[in-house]
Amino acid sequence: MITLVEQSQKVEPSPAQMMDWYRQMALIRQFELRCAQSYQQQKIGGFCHLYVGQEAVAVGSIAAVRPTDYIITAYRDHGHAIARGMDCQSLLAELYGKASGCSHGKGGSMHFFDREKNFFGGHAIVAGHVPLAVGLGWAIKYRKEDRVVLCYFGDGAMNQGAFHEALNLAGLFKLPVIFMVENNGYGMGTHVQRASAVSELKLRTGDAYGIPGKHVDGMDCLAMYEMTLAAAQYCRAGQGALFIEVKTYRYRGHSMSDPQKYRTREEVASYQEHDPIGRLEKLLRTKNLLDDAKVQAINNEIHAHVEEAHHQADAAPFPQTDDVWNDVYANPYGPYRL
Amino acid sequence: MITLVEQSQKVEPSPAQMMDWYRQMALIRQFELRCAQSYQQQKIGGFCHLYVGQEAVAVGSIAAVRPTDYIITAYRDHGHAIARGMDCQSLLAELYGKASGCSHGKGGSMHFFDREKNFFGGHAIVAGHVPLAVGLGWAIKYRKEDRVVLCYFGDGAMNQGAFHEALNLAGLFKLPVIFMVENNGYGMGTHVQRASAVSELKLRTGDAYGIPGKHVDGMDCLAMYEMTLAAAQYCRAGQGALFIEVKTYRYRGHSMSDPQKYRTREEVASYQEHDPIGRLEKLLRTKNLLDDAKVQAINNEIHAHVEEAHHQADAAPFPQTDDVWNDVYANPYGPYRL
Amino acid sequence: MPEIQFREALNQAMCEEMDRDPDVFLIGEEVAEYDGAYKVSQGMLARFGPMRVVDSPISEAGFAGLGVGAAMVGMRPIVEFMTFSFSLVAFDQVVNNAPKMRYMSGGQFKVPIVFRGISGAGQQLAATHSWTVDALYAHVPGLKVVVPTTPYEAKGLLKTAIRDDDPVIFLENEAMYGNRGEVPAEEYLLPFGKADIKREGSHCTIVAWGHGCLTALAAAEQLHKDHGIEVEIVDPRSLRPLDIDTIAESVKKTGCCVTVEEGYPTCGMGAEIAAQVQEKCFDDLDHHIIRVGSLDVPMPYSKVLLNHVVPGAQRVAEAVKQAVYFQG
Amino acid sequence: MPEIQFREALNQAMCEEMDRDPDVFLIGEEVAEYDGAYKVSQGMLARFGPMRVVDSPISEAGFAGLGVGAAMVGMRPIVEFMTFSFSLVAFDQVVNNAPKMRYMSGGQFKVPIVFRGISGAGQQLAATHSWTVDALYAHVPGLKVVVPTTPYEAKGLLKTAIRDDDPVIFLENEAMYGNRGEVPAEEYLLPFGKADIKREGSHCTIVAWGHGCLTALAAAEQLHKDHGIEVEIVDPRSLRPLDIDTIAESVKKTGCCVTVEEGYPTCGMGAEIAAQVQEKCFDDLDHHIIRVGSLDVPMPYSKVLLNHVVPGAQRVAEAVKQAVYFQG
Ligand SMILES: Cc1ncc(C[n+]2csc(CCOP(=O)(O)OP(=O)(O)O)c2C)c(N)n1
Ligand SMILES: Cc1ncc(C[n+]2csc(CCOP(=O)(O)OP(=O)(O)O)c2C)c(N)n1
Ligand SMILES: [Mg+2]
Ligand SMILES: [Mg+2]
Repeated sequence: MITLVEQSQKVEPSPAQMMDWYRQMALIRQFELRCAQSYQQQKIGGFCHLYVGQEAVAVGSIAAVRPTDYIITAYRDHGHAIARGMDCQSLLAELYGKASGCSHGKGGSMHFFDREKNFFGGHAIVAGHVPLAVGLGWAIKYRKEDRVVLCYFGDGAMNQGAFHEALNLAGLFKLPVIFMVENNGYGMGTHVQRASAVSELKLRTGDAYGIPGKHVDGMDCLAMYEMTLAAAQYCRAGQGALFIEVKTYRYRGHSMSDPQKYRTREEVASYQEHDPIGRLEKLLRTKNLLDDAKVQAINNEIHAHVEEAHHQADAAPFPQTDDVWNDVYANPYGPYRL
Repeated sequence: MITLVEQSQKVEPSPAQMMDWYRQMALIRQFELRCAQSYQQQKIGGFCHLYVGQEAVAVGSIAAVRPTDYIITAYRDHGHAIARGMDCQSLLAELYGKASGCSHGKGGSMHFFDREKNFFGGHAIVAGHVPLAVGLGWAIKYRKEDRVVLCYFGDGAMNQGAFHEALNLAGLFKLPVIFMVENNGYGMGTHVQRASAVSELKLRTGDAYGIPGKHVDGMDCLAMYEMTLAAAQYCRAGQGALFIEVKTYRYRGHSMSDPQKYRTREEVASYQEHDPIGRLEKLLRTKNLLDDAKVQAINNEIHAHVEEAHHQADAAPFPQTDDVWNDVYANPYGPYRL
Repeated sequence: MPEIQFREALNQAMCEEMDRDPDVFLIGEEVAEYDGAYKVSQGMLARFGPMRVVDSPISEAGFAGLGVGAAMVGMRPIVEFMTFSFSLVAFDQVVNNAPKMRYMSGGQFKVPIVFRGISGAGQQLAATHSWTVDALYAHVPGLKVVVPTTPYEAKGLLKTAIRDDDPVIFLENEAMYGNRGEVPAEEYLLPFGKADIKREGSHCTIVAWGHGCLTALAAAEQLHKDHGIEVEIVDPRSLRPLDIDTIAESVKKTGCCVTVEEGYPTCGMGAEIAAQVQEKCFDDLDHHIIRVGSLDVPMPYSKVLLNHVVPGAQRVAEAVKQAVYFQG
Repeated sequence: MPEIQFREALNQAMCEEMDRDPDVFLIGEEVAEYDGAYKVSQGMLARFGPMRVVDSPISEAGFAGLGVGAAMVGMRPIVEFMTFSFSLVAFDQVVNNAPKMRYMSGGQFKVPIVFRGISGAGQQLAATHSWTVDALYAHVPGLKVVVPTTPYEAKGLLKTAIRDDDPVIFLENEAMYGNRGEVPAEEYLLPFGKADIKREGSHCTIVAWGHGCLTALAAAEQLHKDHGIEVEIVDPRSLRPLDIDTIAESVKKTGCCVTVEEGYPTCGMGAEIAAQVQEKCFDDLDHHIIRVGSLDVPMPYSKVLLNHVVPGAQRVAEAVKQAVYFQG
């Protein structure tokens, strides 16, 4: 029933695809480092949760679904937004609180949205978006559409009531939702073993919600791609929802102000040895798709891209104060005509 | 790890115990029938959820724990209150909204409380009390007391977020709580299979919360006793929480106004063939502890008891309207002195 | 005009809108096979099938959130809370997700969802089950809050709510489901933000809505008969948006104002109306604004206590007499 | 007197009460090993151990309910919400279980629990994370709601809250954690329901608490310097119970009243105070009561927008000038 990967034919991504993923992951990393810098310069406010270390998760999984599929995630959303193809400039503008930001400066780091790109946020209340994902899945089923929902959340989110209710609904209604937990080992400073009675997360949804749980190495972009492709196939076939435990790691603190006393430098270093970008780079080098010069060129190009985005976003105008009144309501007075 | 019953020595309850349980179950049934009557006479208001059919669950399980153990349940609480030894008169007075009611007329059917008897309610929000049970368990562990918590709820309650959060906490902190789902097949008019993605409820807590799930026939008072005894032993030994799926059935509607179109008369009748009172009666007859005359005598005695309680409760005074202001606060002005 | 029950009016509104727009569906506990805990959705499953009339598990946060998600892609969910007391376990979904998605996304999403169900005390359900949630939800920008008083309003306002592109909290009352009233056979909608003068009078303005408005009408009748005091009753019909202009106009005419609400008084809707009225009508008021609300205690079970806590016609009449300096 | 930070004052209050009473414990997210997301519980794990300073999973309803259950058998839990915005997922536990257990049981149980944490906007966290929950909880009978403004009050009121036999909502503000103030070395408690006159003045009364009170103080200083307008600032310190007598006394003296709050204005605490003040001081008011609150919109992220939404000293000063009919 749930031998997903085995069922699907083994996929061999093309060189162009893999190069694209490499570029995307490198872009996310440089974007995040730029954010860290801008945050220090107080160009970014509020909470800012960086995706450094987890790049392969968003890139590999989003590559496996279609632009028409729905994506929704939590507050650590920069990576997903970039992997979905959102423009760095509109993201930085959002972070800088500018009118040209993807959410017009009203959302900030935790609330990236792009209706056109089927990117449904960016949500700051832990697990609060998981029921929304189920609603997206419901709409797909209701309309008999050929889509799936990719819903990301953290290991910490699985102990919220909203998660539980949502998963039972998805299991019961057999909705086409891929629930993807990015298990980076910690919810803020709390290790998953100190938060979840059962810390092998992939076990938590099978007997509880009839949603099979799979497991994948989130530091491996190709594995992410393969697993998600199989999962999407499963959902598209009308077999219902799936749960995927992604083992990953965040290199930086939970948010920008995290002394990280809950882990050792050695622990962080041990994960960095399996860096998702480095790993794909190594593979691409063996395939002669990358060499030192190309790596350098790509990084330079990305650097220029991010800096250009930064400069443009930085120069963009702030919203007018009167804008606070916009978009509270779609129909401020209601549709009164027949 | 969870071979509870097997571990505990096989228990053989004494004739006196079994006779007591028989009496208790018969009392609950007559009490409930009296309630139905009083409800029709509009002596009882609000929602009133009868326990008819489920008597063996409360009686068998509460017999297996000590008076010092904590008991907490949902709104279908008459049976548990009686099994815990609460006085019928104070319960009927509560139902009639009298000042002498167990909750002084402020709680009603869904909110029976008895601090002295360690009966912590009677709670009307589905699953809202399950976190409270965990708090009781926490206090026991904190104070290193030799107690357990017996927490009852319905099959419908397991799809609430509060249930999920509570069970994870109990599993994580290894608290001495016995979670007992009275699976009577329906949450209101919804069959458990239309509400729970996984309807074999005993499966839902093992892999999800590390809380072993057991299974028992709730129409069998002796089985309930045996299972609960073993469970309490397990909890007292500090092994953590347990989950027990009790298969039972309610003969009456969900509450007093339920047309019951969701099930057939035949279905109800098929369960009534295994009536918990009839079943124990049969056993006691084979043991020569009961015969027609004794059964009649017991029923007469109980009838007289319930009617007497009814008359006294009926004659008792209503609270004074000014009483609405009492017990909003324990310290209306706060403890200002050092 | 045909006379129908309040619950039928709601049923008609939902059925008509579901006929009209395939994106409308109803979800909640017992709405389908059970035909609704209070029979509001009677016959709808048979008519629209199980994808459009959906029984949910007891997972209010789950299905409220499901509705919000579906609304984000253009569906128009009607989410029934068996009672709004149970919306409190879904509070975050209702006050954070539904009303803020549009704002936080810079206007990219509409959330055309209706949350409807019973609000109010009166059925001896005790403290946790007797919430009047007017104020809790009127507090929140991004939500609209609507309270019909008559079957006519129930139908016209619910149809508007379903077509509205914003989240609407639609508050009904169990005690009123059986009330009958005239409802036109032809289609009609009623606007939000437009108060209705339920009774004209020159001595005192009462602002009241929903069940409290019926109480106010009873009090007005009594005051008229017993003392010749003529009360003007303004029923805002929607609490957010609030038609303060019509209220203020009435108060300017009568010179005094009593608010009636069945919820907890502290930070209640009465407080909001009082604060706005004293602002708009400071020079016109001959007496301070009097708020009549539930007593400031949890709701007790016992009928004698309950009847004391919930404001009745007597308490409203007393307040009016005070407001007009009536010397009995 | 030693000068300490607001967060230290809270820390001292908790530590002293935990030393004094073994039934007191602290539970919340990141309160133990992390030393508190905002370092309020710094050092407490080391001092009291993991049974008394307890890290919880991200399960607000779960651990809030755990606290209520433990309180029912006489423990005195301090439940920290990392912010009260997250209390909304635990809303039912906070508004139904904690404050109603005593009432529903006919007085058999006390629920001596403190819910504490950050409330308020101001850190660019956008709409869902920026709740000022004053009004939501002051609405509910059975709860007490306390808002300290100074480190001195933070300590004295929190100690009272921990000893109180009822559920107390204790609202802090991130922007104030680093504020310093004098705190006596000797033990002291501060009462609920007793307002503090933070500044004396004869021209206009401002009612303000917590962070809004600091804004009011800044406005008062400005009005004094620029225009010689002398504002009296009444800080209720607890919103439930509310010391309306002290407020009314001040308004009777000044003849006008401005309320300042950082939460949504509709059905807010300002509305409640306005409704009560117009009742108590109807004949003394020379101007209608003016409410200054957050603008009635969800909280935006961008600083320029945020600063426009949250009431600042300028907006308060303008309101006062209007209230005293100042012709500039
Ligand atoms: C309901 C709620 N409680 C608490 C928080 C504060 N908070 C934000 S992120 C976080 C940790 C979440 O950890 P996890 O789900 O593992 O995601 P990660 O940060 O590791 O990506 C916490 C406690 C919140 N945003 N919402
Ligand atoms: C949060 C919440 N939602 C809905 C209800 C209304 N309600 C009361 S009982 C009930 C059914 C519960 O079924 P179950 O848990 O199986 O218990 P049973 O009635 O069978 O004993 C429902 C939907 C409620 N009380 N609380
Ligand atoms: Mg994590
Ligand atoms: Mg059931």
